[in-house]
Amino acid sequence: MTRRWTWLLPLVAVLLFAAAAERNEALVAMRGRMGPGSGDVLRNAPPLVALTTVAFGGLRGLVADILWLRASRLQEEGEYFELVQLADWITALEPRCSEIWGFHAWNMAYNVSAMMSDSEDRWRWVRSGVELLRDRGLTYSPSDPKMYFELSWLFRNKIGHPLDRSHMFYKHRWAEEMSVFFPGQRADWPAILASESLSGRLRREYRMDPEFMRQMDSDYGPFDWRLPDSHAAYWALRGREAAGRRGSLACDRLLLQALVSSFLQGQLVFRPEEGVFLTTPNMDIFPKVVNAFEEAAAMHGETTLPVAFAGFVREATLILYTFGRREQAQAAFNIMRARTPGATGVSGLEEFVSVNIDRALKNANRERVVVYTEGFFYQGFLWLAAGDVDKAAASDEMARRHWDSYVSAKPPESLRQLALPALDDVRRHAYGRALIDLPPALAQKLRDAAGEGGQE
Amino acid sequence: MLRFRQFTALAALAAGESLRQPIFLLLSLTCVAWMAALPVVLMHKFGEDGKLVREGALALHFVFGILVTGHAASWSLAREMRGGTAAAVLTKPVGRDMFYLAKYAGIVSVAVAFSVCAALATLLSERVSERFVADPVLGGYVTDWNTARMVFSGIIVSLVVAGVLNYRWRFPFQSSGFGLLAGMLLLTFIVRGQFDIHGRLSPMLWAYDWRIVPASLLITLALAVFAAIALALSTRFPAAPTVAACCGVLLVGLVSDYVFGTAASRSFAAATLHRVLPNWQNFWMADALADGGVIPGWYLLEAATYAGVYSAAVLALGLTFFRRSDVG
Amino acid sequence: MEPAVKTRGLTKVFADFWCRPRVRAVSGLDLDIVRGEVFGLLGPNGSGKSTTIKLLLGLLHPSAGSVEVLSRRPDDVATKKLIGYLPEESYLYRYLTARETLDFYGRLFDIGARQRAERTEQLLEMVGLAQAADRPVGEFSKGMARRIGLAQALINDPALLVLDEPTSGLDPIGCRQIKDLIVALAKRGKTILLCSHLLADVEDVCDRIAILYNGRLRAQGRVKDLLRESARVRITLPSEAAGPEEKLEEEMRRRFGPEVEVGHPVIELESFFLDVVQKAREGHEPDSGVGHEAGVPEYLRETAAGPYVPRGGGGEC
Amino acid sequence: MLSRITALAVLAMRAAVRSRVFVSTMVALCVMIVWVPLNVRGDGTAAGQARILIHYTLALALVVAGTGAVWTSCSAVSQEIESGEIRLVAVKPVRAFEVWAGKWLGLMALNSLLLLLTAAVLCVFLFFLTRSSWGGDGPSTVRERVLTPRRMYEPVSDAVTEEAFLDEFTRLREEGEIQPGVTPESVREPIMQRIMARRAAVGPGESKHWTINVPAGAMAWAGERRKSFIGFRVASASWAGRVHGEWKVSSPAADGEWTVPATDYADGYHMIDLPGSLLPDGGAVVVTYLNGSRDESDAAVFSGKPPVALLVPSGAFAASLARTLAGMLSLLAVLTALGLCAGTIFSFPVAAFASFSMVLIFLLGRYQGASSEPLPPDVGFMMAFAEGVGLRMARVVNMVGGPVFRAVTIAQLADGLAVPVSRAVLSVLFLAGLYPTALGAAASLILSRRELGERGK
Repeated sequence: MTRRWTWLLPLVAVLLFAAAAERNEALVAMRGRMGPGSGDVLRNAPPLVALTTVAFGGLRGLVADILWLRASRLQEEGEYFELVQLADWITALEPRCSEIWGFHAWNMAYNVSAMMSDSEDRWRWVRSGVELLRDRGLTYSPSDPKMYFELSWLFRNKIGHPLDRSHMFYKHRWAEEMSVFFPGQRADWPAILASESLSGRLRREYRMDPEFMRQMDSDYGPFDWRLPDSHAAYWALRGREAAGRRGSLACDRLLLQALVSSFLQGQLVFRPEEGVFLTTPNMDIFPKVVNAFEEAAAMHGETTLPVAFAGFVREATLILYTFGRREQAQAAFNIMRARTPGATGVSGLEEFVSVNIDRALKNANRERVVVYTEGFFYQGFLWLAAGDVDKAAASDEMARRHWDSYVSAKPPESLRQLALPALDDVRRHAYGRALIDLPPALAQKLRDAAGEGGQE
Repeated sequence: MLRFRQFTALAALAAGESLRQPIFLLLSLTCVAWMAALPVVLMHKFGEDGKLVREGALALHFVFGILVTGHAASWSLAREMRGGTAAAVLTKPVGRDMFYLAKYAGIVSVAVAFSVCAALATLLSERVSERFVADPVLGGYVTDWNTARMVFSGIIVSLVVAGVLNYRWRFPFQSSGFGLLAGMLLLTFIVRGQFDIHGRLSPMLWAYDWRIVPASLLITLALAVFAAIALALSTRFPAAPTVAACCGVLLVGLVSDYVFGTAASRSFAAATLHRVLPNWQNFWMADALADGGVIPGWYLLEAATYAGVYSAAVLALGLTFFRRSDVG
Repeated sequence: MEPAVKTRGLTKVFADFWCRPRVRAVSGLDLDIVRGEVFGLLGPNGSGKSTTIKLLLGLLHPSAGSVEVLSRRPDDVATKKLIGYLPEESYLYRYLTARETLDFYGRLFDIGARQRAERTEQLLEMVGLAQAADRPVGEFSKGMARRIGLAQALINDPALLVLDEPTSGLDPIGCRQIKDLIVALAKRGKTILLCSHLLADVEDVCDRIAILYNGRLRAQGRVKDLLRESARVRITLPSEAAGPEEKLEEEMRRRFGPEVEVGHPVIELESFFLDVVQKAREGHEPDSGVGHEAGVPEYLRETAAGPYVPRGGGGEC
Repeated sequence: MLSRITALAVLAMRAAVRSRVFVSTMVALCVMIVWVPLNVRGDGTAAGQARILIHYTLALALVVAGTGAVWTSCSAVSQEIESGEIRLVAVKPVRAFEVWAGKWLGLMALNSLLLLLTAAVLCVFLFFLTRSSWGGDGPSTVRERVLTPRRMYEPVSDAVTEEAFLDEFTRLREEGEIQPGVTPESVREPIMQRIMARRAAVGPGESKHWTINVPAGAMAWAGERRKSFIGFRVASASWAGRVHGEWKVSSPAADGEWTVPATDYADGYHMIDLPGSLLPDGGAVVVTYLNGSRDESDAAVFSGKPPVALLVPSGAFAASLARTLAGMLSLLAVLTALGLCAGTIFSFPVAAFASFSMVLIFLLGRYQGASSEPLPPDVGFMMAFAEGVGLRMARVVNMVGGPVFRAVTIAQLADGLAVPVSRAVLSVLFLAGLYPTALGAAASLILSRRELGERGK
């Protein structure tokens, strides 16, 4: 050990450290190049995730298991106060497990939100569930159709369905948010795509691809993007895309449900300042829904899809007929016949409608009640325009009777929750629709007969 | 030549000392048994079969490897420096550099021995893990119970035989136990390599997930780097603070990419730290195996270079400390 | 007189993990230490001295035979109240200061607070550590640690004091103090068991000694008796009284024959000790501790000049 | 003897403090009990946050202090044996159990200190939570629901009689749901579940009543400010997840009747306030539920255990907290005793390893007990045998370890349930008394038999 060596050694150390630093940079870059879904996930992960996945070691699976057990037990007991944190940890331990993300989001949107008395608080938790899946879960498993399915489910069932007592609040808030991008019933894609701020916000804040949405509008739409069903359809479609050639039956089911729902109530009359939130049928998408059903049936082969399809066409026949769209109703009837020969047991469209409409009305749920009521009002206005006052009155009477019988069967507290639109609003919308649909001359006749605003 | 002999003698001594520690056998046994138990114990596999077992086993390899090397490094050097053993050796014509480097070589060989065991156990336990097989003859979920049985019996047999060897021929229990454990794992590995996972004989099939091998190799490299750090720290601190400091280095190195890597472009300090701290993420590639991924050979080569250069740097630093530290 | 320590057929065999005998450290030891005497336990390394002491203290359990210390079993708590022990090495709590150390051990004897404080100060004064009383023991040098070790052994004013290599690690002044202390305590009627291979110390202070080799007792008795050669008589005269040595020798030869030698007395215990050991070796028994020494190895003889020094001998003072 | 034990206890404390483990435990604890509860995401309600605060702070303290306790206790004896310090103590007039008790008491004093610190921090947090302006229900709910401990009185159990079971079995067999040749024993479990499920459901327009016996003196703490509750867990059989119902509470003894008007209940746990004057101080209370829904599918299912309970204020929160702390301390007492015992037998690393493994085994025993899943049938004899041995071992482990974990009443405290004195006394006697005594006796015996003469042995 000479004197010279003594000072040389630290120098060597420094040089070696510099070399190691250079190698480190190269390795980090290499890992980056190895693509997402590998080391990249942990590279972007917050320290907690990085630490738990590596430092927790072999305990990781076990700890996740134990936390999962605790979470399941708490959920069974209906105790949700701790679930958010538990699920947070489980997702940190198993960030790429879609089951956990789904469970976590479900808890936020369904269980925790239900504990809040205030609608605003409830909406915050529903949104948190959506954001969790969309903003965090999808980062870890961008290619897992299950994640898209869960997201789509929340839009379709939590926000879209009338089960939650604050569901109208959710729908209002979502429509308000979306009105920034889509002020009317139809999206102005050229304008949105041209505006960097709008399309950028969609991409950044909502993780939605405007180009994809536009394509979707032309393939399956047009959609009213202020409605949750459109978003349910969007995420289901993204899930199908992520599934690739394997396809995803679950996503397709949701897509079809969302499309059916869009057919039933896919157009929104939204005047927040007056508190008007009226959904009405979007009958233009009928052929596209049929196509979607056929596409899905071709992909998945023998499933329960044909049953759902039959149900849809059956219902579409009735609704289209109620709204006076004879040709489309006939087309739907023909499809139904071709699909299930002999099942209808009737000679033609007229007979089918007359046999089935009563049963349909009797079993109608909230959304169908609104649809049929509007349909009968619409029919009435058409008769009015044609000058047949008796038939017009009968249709009007039919609409009101049907509405009343539905309303009177419900206990008041569940009516509150259903938040049915005002009957007048429904009638007014039917009037507006009739004015648009009728040729100018007949429209004028209707105006004369009914007076402005549909008042007789 | 003399220097080489001295070096090997010292390194063998350091390795032998560590191998004879009861805690070494305990840690190895627990690690292997835990790995073997992973596919049996875990219930919620959250969708992906084998992945959880694979990652769990690799993480066990890492964590127990750190315990083994950390214990070996801190206890051997720190204790010998205070207990006077180091002084006794250094008064012989042995340079401090030689002594230090030989200690490192000894500890690394212990880490390698441990890693061989751990890698074999990882391969076997991944094989045991339940998986869905769409086979025309045997469909459905298949668990390779025969392999599980062989691994568990291997653990018990190695302990019993080590006991007999110790009783009859006074072989040291700990090191012979470890040797037998490794042997039994190797035997299981070779025998089970001749069967498919349904237990049907098919010679030279070697139905193992070979992608695990490079991942295990990377962890072994990480252990080598860790040994250098622990050794450098133990030139300055007694055993307990060394362990604490090692934990610190481990944690900081794990989050280095996230904390310092992301801030590297904005802050010079962060960039420097990101470069200088050992980046364990470079050696943790279990995630790369998800979805059928593989760790390419060139990555392994690059990582080995990094581990070599980094270890050398830490060793040079540690040697600087060791030259100036008081011994005895 | 009632013995302070009495062993009969005391045997200690160390066993391995499987309980098979590994080493026979002490075999068939019969030892009697009378109250009030200073007793020296001698023997080469590995002869079983320390094991014997640990057996007497109850730190080890005998494999066969019996031990009585102050007429009780050694692991009886009442026995321990009367014993003070200075171990071979410092087994003190490193983080306690010297004063805290003494206080702590005092508490273990249930000594009252005031008396404890008094004794602590006096002992610190005695071992010369009053200046360092508030420093942690872990920082002490070996000699200082020995001193505080001695102090703790005396905290309970023991009736039996066991000193294992008391002077090792001490400077010449310390050695002298220890010897003075032993003499002083002996005068107060304490029994002292001393274990050392510094024969000069032993010869200076011990009333009786026992020599162990290979776990067996080889010689036991009063120092004077053991060293007296009954066949020969030694006369010690002051130099000035005898006049010139040559003249005296001439005078004596004239009277008693040519075998008379005149000279200064030599340290005779050493040759006695070596003699005992040599005799034991000639018995060719299997050895447990230090093996048969073959003298200085050949390669060392060429360069090493000077008298033969057995490995057991030679110490710090 | 006391003086000797005290001296050894003080020494053990010094050693623990000096070894830095205690200091690091303290620091870790301080950081965690402040940081974690503040960063745990609750359900957004103040009451939920308070429950999380209590639960996590105490549980974390238990984990950190428990780890520290095992670590320090393992090193307490083993390191002294290794370094020889124990020899100087062993030759003093000290019995082995005094050495053991001294160490145990010293470490327990430190454990108590840690727990007291935790409790202080928790109280500060809770104080701020009851003062803060939290959104929604706010601080009053925290005080009402969480910080007023309540005793839970369960309804008189309506266990399924053998007769009912056989009736059901016969009926199912007659209906052809059960194949002939199947014995009642082999289908006992599913049939019992069926009967229980049927009993738990209350159909639309139906009503169900439960009788709850309230012991004398139970109402001592109830008053205007401290209300009693009826707690129930309800689930709707329908998709809507809501049921509509009316509650009636009557007490024949107090001759009172009181009705809650019909309300909507979402799936989950609910509490209804009861006026304090209504309940008798000793006697029966009859609670009736009437399902007022008109929808046929809206059956209300009371599947909680218990389905309905009377929650009566009992004692102050501080008292419950103190009892919980006593239970935690008892657990730490066992852990410390375990570590000391292991340290008496093994060297430090092995002792630490052994103790932590023991703790892990006990925890896994619970986990395995909570989720035992039958092995697939094709595993063969060896595995089945191993499973059998494993199950038996798990049973033993649960028998020994069960009481240890049952002493921990953190969850009850967080749920706003009173921790009874009897339970605290029992856990202190049983855990802090029996287990350490047994372990201490074993360790003392080993220590007194162990040869301390040889270094590092």
